[in-house]
Parts: sequence; C-alpha cells; structure tokens
Amino acid sequence: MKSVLYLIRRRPGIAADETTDLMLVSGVFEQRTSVLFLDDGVYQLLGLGERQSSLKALSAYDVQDLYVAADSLASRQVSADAIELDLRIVDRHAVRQLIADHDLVLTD
Amino acid sequence: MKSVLYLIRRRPGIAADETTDLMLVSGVFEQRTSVLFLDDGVYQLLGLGERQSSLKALSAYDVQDLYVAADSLASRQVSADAIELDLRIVDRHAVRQLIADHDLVLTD
Amino acid sequence: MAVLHLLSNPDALASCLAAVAEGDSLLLIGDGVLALPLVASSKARLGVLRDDAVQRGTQLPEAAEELSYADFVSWAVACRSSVTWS
Amino acid sequence: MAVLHLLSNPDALASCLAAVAEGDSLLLIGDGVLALPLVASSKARLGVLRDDAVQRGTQLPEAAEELSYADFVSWAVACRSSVTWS
Amino acid sequence: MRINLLVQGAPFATSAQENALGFARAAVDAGHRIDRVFFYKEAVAIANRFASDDDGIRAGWAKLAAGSGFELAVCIAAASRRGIVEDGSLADGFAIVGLGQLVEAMEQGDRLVTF
Amino acid sequence: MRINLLVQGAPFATSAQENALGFARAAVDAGHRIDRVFFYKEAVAIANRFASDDDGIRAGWAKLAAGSGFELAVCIAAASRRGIVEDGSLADGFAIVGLGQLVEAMEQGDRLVTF
Repeated sequence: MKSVLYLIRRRPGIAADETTDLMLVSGVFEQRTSVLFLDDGVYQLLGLGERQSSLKALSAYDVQDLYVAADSLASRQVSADAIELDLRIVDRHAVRQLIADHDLVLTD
Repeated sequence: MKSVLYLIRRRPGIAADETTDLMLVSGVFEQRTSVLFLDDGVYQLLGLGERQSSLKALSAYDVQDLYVAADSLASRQVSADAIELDLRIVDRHAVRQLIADHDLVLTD
Repeated sequence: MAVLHLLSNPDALASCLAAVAEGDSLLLIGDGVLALPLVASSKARLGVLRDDAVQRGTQLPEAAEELSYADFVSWAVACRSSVTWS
Repeated sequence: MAVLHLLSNPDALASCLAAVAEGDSLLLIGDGVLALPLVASSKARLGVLRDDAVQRGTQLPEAAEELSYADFVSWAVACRSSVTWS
Repeated sequence: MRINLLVQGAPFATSAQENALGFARAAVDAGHRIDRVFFYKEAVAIANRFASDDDGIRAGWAKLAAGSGFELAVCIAAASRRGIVEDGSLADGFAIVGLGQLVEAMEQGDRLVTF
Repeated sequence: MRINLLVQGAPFATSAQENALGFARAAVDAGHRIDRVFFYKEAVAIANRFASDDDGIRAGWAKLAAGSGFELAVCIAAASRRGIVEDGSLADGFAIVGLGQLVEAMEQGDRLVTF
C-alpha cells in the first residue's frame, strides 16, 4: 500500500471533517497515513474536548503519525499545552522532509 | 434613497460578479452608491481589457464614486497605471471616513 | 452614531481593525472568534459571540464581553450601520 | 524525484514556498497566478498556466515559464508526486 | 425596529447560516420586525430541498419565517447558477425573487445585517 | 501513465473545475489513461443537474468521460449533504460512490492530482 501525507491547512468545519473522514478510510485500507497540521489547520486542534471531532478517532484507525508546524502555532498564539492529541511539533525543514517521504500528498 | 458603500475585498470570480450586479441594481434604483476596493479586491481592477466585467458598466449606471486603498495596491505589487477605471487612491483614514459617511455598508 | 463591525473571518482582522473608528463596536462571530488572541488592543468596544467561542475552544480574555444572540441584536440596534468582514 | 507544487490560492504562497525543496517544480494555476509578482526567487523551477495568467491580467516575468495544459500534464508526469496549495 | 438580513456565506464552508438564524430568532424574540431574509451568492444553497440538512438550519429558517411572517428570499440569478430552481430543487418556504427586492429591503428597513 | 484526479474546489468560488477539466483533456490527448475523476467536498456541486452550467463545465466533464471511458465519481456523503442525490438532482454521466473508491484510485494510479 502507498504512504499518504495529509496536509491540514484550513479551519475547522464540514470540509475539515470530510478530510478527516478520508484519513480514517486511508487508515482502514492500511495505507501508511501521516497528518501534518499547519497554517489555519492548527485551529482544528483546539477545543477537542468541547466538540465532536473524528480527529479523536484517528489512533483507533491506526493513524498515529501526527505533526504540527511550530511557526503556525506561534503566529496564532495557540499553545501546544491546549492540544489534547499526541503529536510532534516540527519546523519547516521537517515539512519538506515529510512531503518527500510519502508517495502521495493530499490537501484539505 | 439611502447611500450605500460597497466594500470589495475578494478576488475576481462569480461571487465578485454577483456583487457588481448588485451595485448596478443599486445604481438603477438611484441609491447614492460608492465602491471601495481593498485587500484582494484590488485584483478585480487588473486585466479589465482582456475579460468581460460589468465593472466597466458602473459609470453607465451612475456609480461613479470609486476608491481603492493605496496599501492594498502596494502590498500586492499592483501598479495604479495598470488600472483602466477612473478611481481615487485613498489611505485607511479615508476608509473609516467612507464607512461613516454612508447609510449602509455592504461587503462581498 | 457608531458602526458595528462584525468579524467572521480571522484573515480579515488587520483590515477590520484599520477600519474601526473611535467609538465603534467590534464583535467576533463564527470563525472570527479565532482572531481573539490576536486583537491586542482596539479603539472599539470588543465583544465575542459566546456560543461560537465555546464551540471553537477560544479562551476569553477579560477585555472582551461575552455576548448572547440577544446581546448581538442589541448591539446591532444600537449602531447606525454594520460592516461584515467575512 | 521531484515534487510538483500547484499553487491555486495566492494566500498560500508563503507556506508553499517554505515547503518547496531544491529541485522541485512550482506551477501557479487559477488565482495562484496573482501571486506571481510576489515570488521573488524560488529554489524551484517556476511555471505559470498561460490561460489563467492572461485571464487575470498578470504580467509574465522572464523567470517564469508559460505552460499550456499539455505542458502542465508533462510536469505532473515528470514529478513523483504533487501537492496542491489551494 | 425593522431589521433585514442579507446572507451570503456558503452553508458548509462558513457559519453564516447558523449565525444569521441565531440572530433572526433573537431579533424576533426581542420584538423586532424582520421583513425579509435575502439569500445571495453561495448562501442560496441553503434552499436546496435535496440537501440532508443534518443540523436543521433549513428547517429552522422555514419554521421561523412561517411563525413570524417574513419572507425567505432567494436571488433568482444566483440560485439558477447553483441549481436551485422552482418546480425542481427549491425547498418549501423559500421564494425566488430578483435583486430589486434586496434594494427594497435596504430602503425599507432600519437595519441591514450581512452574514 | 494512469492518472487520477481529485477535485475538491467549489465550482464558483474557485477555478478548480476549469483547471481540472483542462488538465484531464490534455492528459487524454497526450495518451494517458484516466481511471477516475473523484469529486469531493464543495466540488460535488458540479453534479447538480439543475445548475445552469453557463460555462459548459458539467457538459464538458460528461462528454470527456464518455469519450475516454473514465468514471465521474461523486462522494455519497459529501453529495447528500449538499443536495446531490440519485433519482433527484444528480446529472447524467456522474456516479455516486463511497470514499473507498478514492483510496482505490490512489493505489491503482501512477499519479493523483488534486484541484
């Protein structure tokens, strides 16, 4: 199976949920699936306790490689402490590396 | 009739054309109609020679008070010389004044 | 009379703030509430639609008033016009 | 093998440029062509979809190649994967 | 006061519909009179009767408008582009109108709030 | 080469449809094989048969797909939310499918290009 990187760049909403649905299907089909939150996508990581979000189901579908861009958090004043998912904070060099390391890159 | 200010902030497209349609109807109904282009809205002023745009019909509908924000042009490297409409270049202080001077403000 | 600025898109924050005049009101609704941490100070009376802030996990600072929809209507009635930054 | 970056939203320019690696290709399509004057220099091979540039009144600088849709397909085939910045 | 609403935001990509409906309900509750809610641009998609309406916004509009006697006006040009047509996909409770009705709403109302 | 397309951009707010159709035509002309064009998110609105299709994009998709033998696949969940349903508003030439078909397209094709 191919490896797939999902780039999440948009704010929460139906379109974001639809991307998450697709990530879960990727997981079900046993694609190696990684997820990188950057730009406004980091807002999806906020308030996961208060709202329904299938992001919380990712690990159950074997989607466990989650990343977030450090500068996207900083420029939006989003604190990593407020995030209830287990993810790695990376810089833009790692973003280039992640894109190079996957067979396919999908965006939201 | 009331005075109406249209704030045009988006790039060209169907939604932009729909705002222009509304401005023309405002003109037909003899509302005092002003139009201010700012942010990505300044892109609507480019290439008016090459494409169909009802912006070129504004003056025929008595919509003649057209403004553009200077800093929006500058940050997008759009030259005022490339614009084929007759409009006044204003600063952000004038933006506040325009909003205060009209009965209604509509956005795109 | 004052103008009510409605910010529903955080990307429009800078333009919105530049258009706010002394005495105006600024209300963050929808995704606009995400811009709250970035509103350092404003000449305007600042409000946040409570439901939207809670839904999006936005922390409310002291400088902003929490509004219900009924309060939102009161603000709209109290201002002579409104501008939506979407 | 290189990655093809498709920029269709000028607001995504900064993120896109930061993600471009040495040897990648960057093609501006749709509203992405509006970002052309803001692409100072890039590590990537730079192209612009001709139809979209003409339609939007974008001036083409010498540093960018003008592509037809046939060229666009060739670029996509020549790269191992593509990333769309929309 | 006489208040009119202009809704332009897309049903899913934005919360314009939700915010507008919440505002309209509160305005009615506060005793204000709404003459018309005008749907334009992407917002016309709310009037598609085939859409599943999981969050009940379309039903909410129809109920509030019927109870308070205001019009749910959908711009004909924007609607026909997006596949909302009378005797086809238009939901009950919505009316297809021209842009002149929006200008009329601007003139007659004391406030126009855009979402 | 086997190329698949994923189209996600809204028909009017973006030029995703136009760019995707132009790319698909050129790919076919160059002798590549397209298995499937998958419409997801806002892009499913292109399959609304009631929409006026002034620029001929819906018709263009139907013609190209019929001529080249590929599938115009519309995600069922995204479509039902937005009022695109079989035996109702779905245009001829488009098929309602599940998300698994998109993963299949990722696996089987040599390239996947997103618009």
